[in-house]
Amino acid sequence: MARVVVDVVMKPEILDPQGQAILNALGRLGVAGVSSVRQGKHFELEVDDSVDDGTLAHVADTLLANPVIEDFTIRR
Amino acid sequence: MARVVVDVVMKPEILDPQGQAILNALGRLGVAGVSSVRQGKHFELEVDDSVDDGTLAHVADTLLANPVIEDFTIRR
Amino acid sequence: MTFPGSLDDRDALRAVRLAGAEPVPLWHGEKWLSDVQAVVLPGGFSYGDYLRCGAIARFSPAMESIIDGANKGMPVLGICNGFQVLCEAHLLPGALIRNDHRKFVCRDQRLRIENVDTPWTSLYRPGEEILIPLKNGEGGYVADHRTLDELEGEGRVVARYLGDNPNGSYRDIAGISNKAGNVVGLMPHPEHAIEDLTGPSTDGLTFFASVLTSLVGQA
Amino acid sequence: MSEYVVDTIEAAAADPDAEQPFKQLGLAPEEYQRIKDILGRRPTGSELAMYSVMWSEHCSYKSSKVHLRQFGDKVPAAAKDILLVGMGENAGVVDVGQGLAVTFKIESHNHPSYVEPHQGAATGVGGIVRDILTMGARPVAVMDALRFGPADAPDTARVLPGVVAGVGGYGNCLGLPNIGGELSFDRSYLGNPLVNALCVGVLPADGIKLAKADGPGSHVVLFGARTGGDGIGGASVLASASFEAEGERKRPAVQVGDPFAEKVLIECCLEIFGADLVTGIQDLGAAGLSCATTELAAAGTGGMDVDLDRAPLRDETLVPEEILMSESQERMMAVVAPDKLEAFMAICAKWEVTATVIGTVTDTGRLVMRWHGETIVDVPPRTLAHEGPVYERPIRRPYDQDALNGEHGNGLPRPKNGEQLRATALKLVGSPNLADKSWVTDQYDRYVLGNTVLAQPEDSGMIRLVEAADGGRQLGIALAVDGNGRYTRLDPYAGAQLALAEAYRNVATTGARPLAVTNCLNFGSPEDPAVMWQFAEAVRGLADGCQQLGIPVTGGNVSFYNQTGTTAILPTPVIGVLGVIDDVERRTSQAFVGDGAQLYLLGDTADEFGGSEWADVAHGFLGGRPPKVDLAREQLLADILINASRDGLIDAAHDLSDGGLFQAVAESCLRGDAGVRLIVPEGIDPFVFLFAESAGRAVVAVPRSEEVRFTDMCTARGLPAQRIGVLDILESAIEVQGQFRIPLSELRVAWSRTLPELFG
Ligand SMILES: Nc1ncnc2c1ncn2[C@@H]1O[C@H](COP(=O)(O)OP(=O)(O)O)[C@@H](O)[C@H]1O
Ligand SMILES: [Mg+2]
Repeated sequence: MARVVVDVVMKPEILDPQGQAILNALGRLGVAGVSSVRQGKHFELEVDDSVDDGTLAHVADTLLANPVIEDFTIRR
Repeated sequence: MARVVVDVVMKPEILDPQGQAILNALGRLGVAGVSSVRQGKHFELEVDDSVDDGTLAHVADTLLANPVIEDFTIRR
Repeated sequence: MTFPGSLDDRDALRAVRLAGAEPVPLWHGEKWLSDVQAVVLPGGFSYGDYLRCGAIARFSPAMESIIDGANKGMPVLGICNGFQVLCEAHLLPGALIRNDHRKFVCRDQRLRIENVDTPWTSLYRPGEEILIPLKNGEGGYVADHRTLDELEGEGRVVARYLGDNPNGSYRDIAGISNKAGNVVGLMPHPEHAIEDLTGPSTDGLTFFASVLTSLVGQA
Repeated sequence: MSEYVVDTIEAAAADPDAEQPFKQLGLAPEEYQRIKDILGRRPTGSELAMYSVMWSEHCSYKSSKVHLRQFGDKVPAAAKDILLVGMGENAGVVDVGQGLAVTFKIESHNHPSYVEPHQGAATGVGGIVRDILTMGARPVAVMDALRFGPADAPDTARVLPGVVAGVGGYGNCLGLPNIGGELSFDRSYLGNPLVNALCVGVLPADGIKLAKADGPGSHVVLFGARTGGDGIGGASVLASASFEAEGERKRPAVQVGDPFAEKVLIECCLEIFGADLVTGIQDLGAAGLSCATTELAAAGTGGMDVDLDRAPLRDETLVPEEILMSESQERMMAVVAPDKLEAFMAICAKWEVTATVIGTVTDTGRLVMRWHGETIVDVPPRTLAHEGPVYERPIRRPYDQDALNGEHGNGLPRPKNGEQLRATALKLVGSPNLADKSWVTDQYDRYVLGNTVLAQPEDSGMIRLVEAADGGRQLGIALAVDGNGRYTRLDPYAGAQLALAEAYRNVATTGARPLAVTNCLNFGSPEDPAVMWQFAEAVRGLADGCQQLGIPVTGGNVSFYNQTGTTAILPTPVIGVLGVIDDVERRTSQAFVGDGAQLYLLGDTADEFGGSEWADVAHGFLGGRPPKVDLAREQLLADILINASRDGLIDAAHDLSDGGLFQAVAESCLRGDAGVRLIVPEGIDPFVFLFAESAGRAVVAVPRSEEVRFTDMCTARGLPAQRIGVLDILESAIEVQGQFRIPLSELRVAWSRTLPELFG
């Protein structure tokens, strides 16, 4: 049994309204020095050792991320 | 300039309907061996070196996460 | 077609009925076999819109039949959540993301119908302006520039928002079609503009009347 | 670290004097003693948990019960025929004809919404929708009455957007149109916002479901979401009493709603009801399993055996005390006859709803629960569900009440000329309480289900119940919710009646006949005699008012302890009125349309500014007396409005309330995008004419062709109707002759920019 983390982020060319809103809020809060914020998704899966990397990639590629607009990384 | 990653996850005792829905979907897709899924948020910030850890923690605690229901981790 | 969490399914049935066709309720769990001639994927929050809108519904058994039918030319209309499902299923290009103002928005929206060559829009006049409800939280249409150029170049933008862009959709896109034109996705809700009593207009009925006419014409 | 040891009946007998944390659980020493007397021994930990939640203020209504009885005692004779289910069940049910019944109720979720606005409000909507579903009804619409601190307070910027997103997020995801509500601001709600949610549902008149466990041998089925450690703040003392220093046992501070789970639960239940598969059903809300099991058992054959360890858990570390107190959302409990269980389970499987048989109905008169074979609960269920403590709390008129009423504010400077009146008009329409609410309501789906005939900003929300083709009559219902904390502070008896009158008037204005009432009573601490006086007066006012108007109270909810420190909120009864309309095609909108239509002001206008918007906005002043209540006049006005609607005598109607005539005319003009020319009638001060808040009034637009018929009707019935102007589509302005003129474009900006500027 292991914990697998999948992080999904919008492709850089797609506008990220949520990240943009956070960036604006930082300005209002008076926090200086942050030049960009992107918001993505973070998944934590409890996975049996029998599940191989191929299966995980498949899950990330078809379900957890939408490859049309998103990229993902898997950490095992 | 450095990339800082903040991951925000629901506290373990709080219901995570999205994670649950994904887990059920995995079952229907015939993916075996995943026993739990939790969905959180993933932030990537471009941060000036002048921004210290205290500031980052403050940002995470007040803006990126809702500390009533979520925990966060910061990776610099 | 009803997925768990579909909401405007009854309204789609009503719209089909008022257009004079016979509505048939379909259930996501069944690879549908009945001989329907066109399908509406309704609005709503299938699977709660969890993960991404439409991301889970697109794996429903019935979607296999839909994809199959769509590839063979059957008219398919995805409204709102249905549009999201069609994008997730790659029957339509691009994706729909959270509104740029990050709030759900429900309002009466003016649109321009730009493509009247689809079975769903054939009875509109080219460039006709209509008023129908819009209600969504994740209605921002996005795609890469190449795709957008292609959509515009091939005349596949079915409808565009007029006035303020309500959700940040690229190039004010409200609806698109596939290459063949039989599959159409639309963010606003024509099925809620079919009666004076309940809608802002009856402009939406033409979508359903169009498809009926197209099908009758074929037969 | 000591192991948790489950407390059993045997253990309770063996160790009768064990100390128990009843105080931490909120039980008074006398209450604890009464439990011992009932059981003839000390309660087990599980029993103590159950009594503590069932005898809490929230579940037992121990401070309010003696007052609420009036609603039942004063049910108007005429209303008895339509009242299919009265107070006491999950929600009241009224007969609306054509074989249909309607159930509706309003409930508060104030405290959770302050802690976590989004989830607090969301679960508030979820809870009230389950109440309606439980009656056997399909929920068809929701409404929300919201109150916050000052609009420009920093904490309001935290709470309001979250609450609105929560109400919208949950309701939209359930596919329930939001057809109206309230939004207002006052300093007293800063540390204690009010989030009251209403749901209305429709069912066949012979399809009512009740919360009773009938028929020994029937199965008790728990279905829906799994049970987690939600909302069990209190129970943790029970668990920790034996857990000592274990730090691992984290329990959620707030509950997260799962609207998708609720949506499938609704569809699943409706399919089950349609197939007639349950004998009784109960939703799990406050007090969760404790409440559901005891109420079902108490109302039915009388007994129930439950194997608590069969309840599906989200968190396996939960102990029985916690399972019994858990308030996890999206759960239901059904009583199912043995021969129907298979069909029941099949429908649950279709909707992927987890369903588990956890017990059986018995005729022993005892509710018995086991945990891994050991008996942990053995109680007479009625003693929890119906025979809780009842208090006659001390009542005292607030010491400052006379002073408050005496400071009538007649000396406050008033606008004196056209220019000053114009400035006042613009300032009022843009004040947060009167400004355009679309920033809020645009986040709510009002179209879904395709039966919304009227929604915000109309005076009432209206839903079509029966679709008819080709001009057939389409039966519908209308609903409005209203409350006014300032009026109620000045005079709680009158304030409650004014809220009732306003909701009643709002329903009639759209053409529907008022039929029944629900209410949510938001007050401070019942232990404060001054608050208790406000409460008692408000209840008496409401009960008397309903009796006089001939419409029964069918249900509601009491929310006490709304205070910041020891300072209570303004006493805020929120009243919902349900009306019925034979044909929704005949409805009346507030939008001014129809060029040349004559404007009539119905009712009497007096120099009444106590508790008014003007006094608040212009002077921050609260004092004097609220507007006079005349319920006979309200009835007459309602009659005229309903008849005029039905007979097509009017093009538009809008009731007058906060902000007075100018506000109503402004809203109707902006809605219809039409200008008007107003004439201040002889003998009335223009300021009073434009801004007084006298009750029992409405403004109507009468087409010239119907003018004689309409005025004849008013004259014959004795309702004052004064011609005050004319609709002028080309003008695109409100012109008050001899005083001022405001172009609609300027008015629209002043009215609509306030909330977006505040909340983004
Ligand atoms: N929180 C809310 N949710 C839904 N509708 C609302 C809300 N607040 C106000 N509204 C709607 O906005 C309109 C104006 O509200 P209000 O001025 O309080 O009406 P009235 O004075 O007729 O009671 C009404 O249609 C009301 O239902
Ligand atoms: Mg009104």
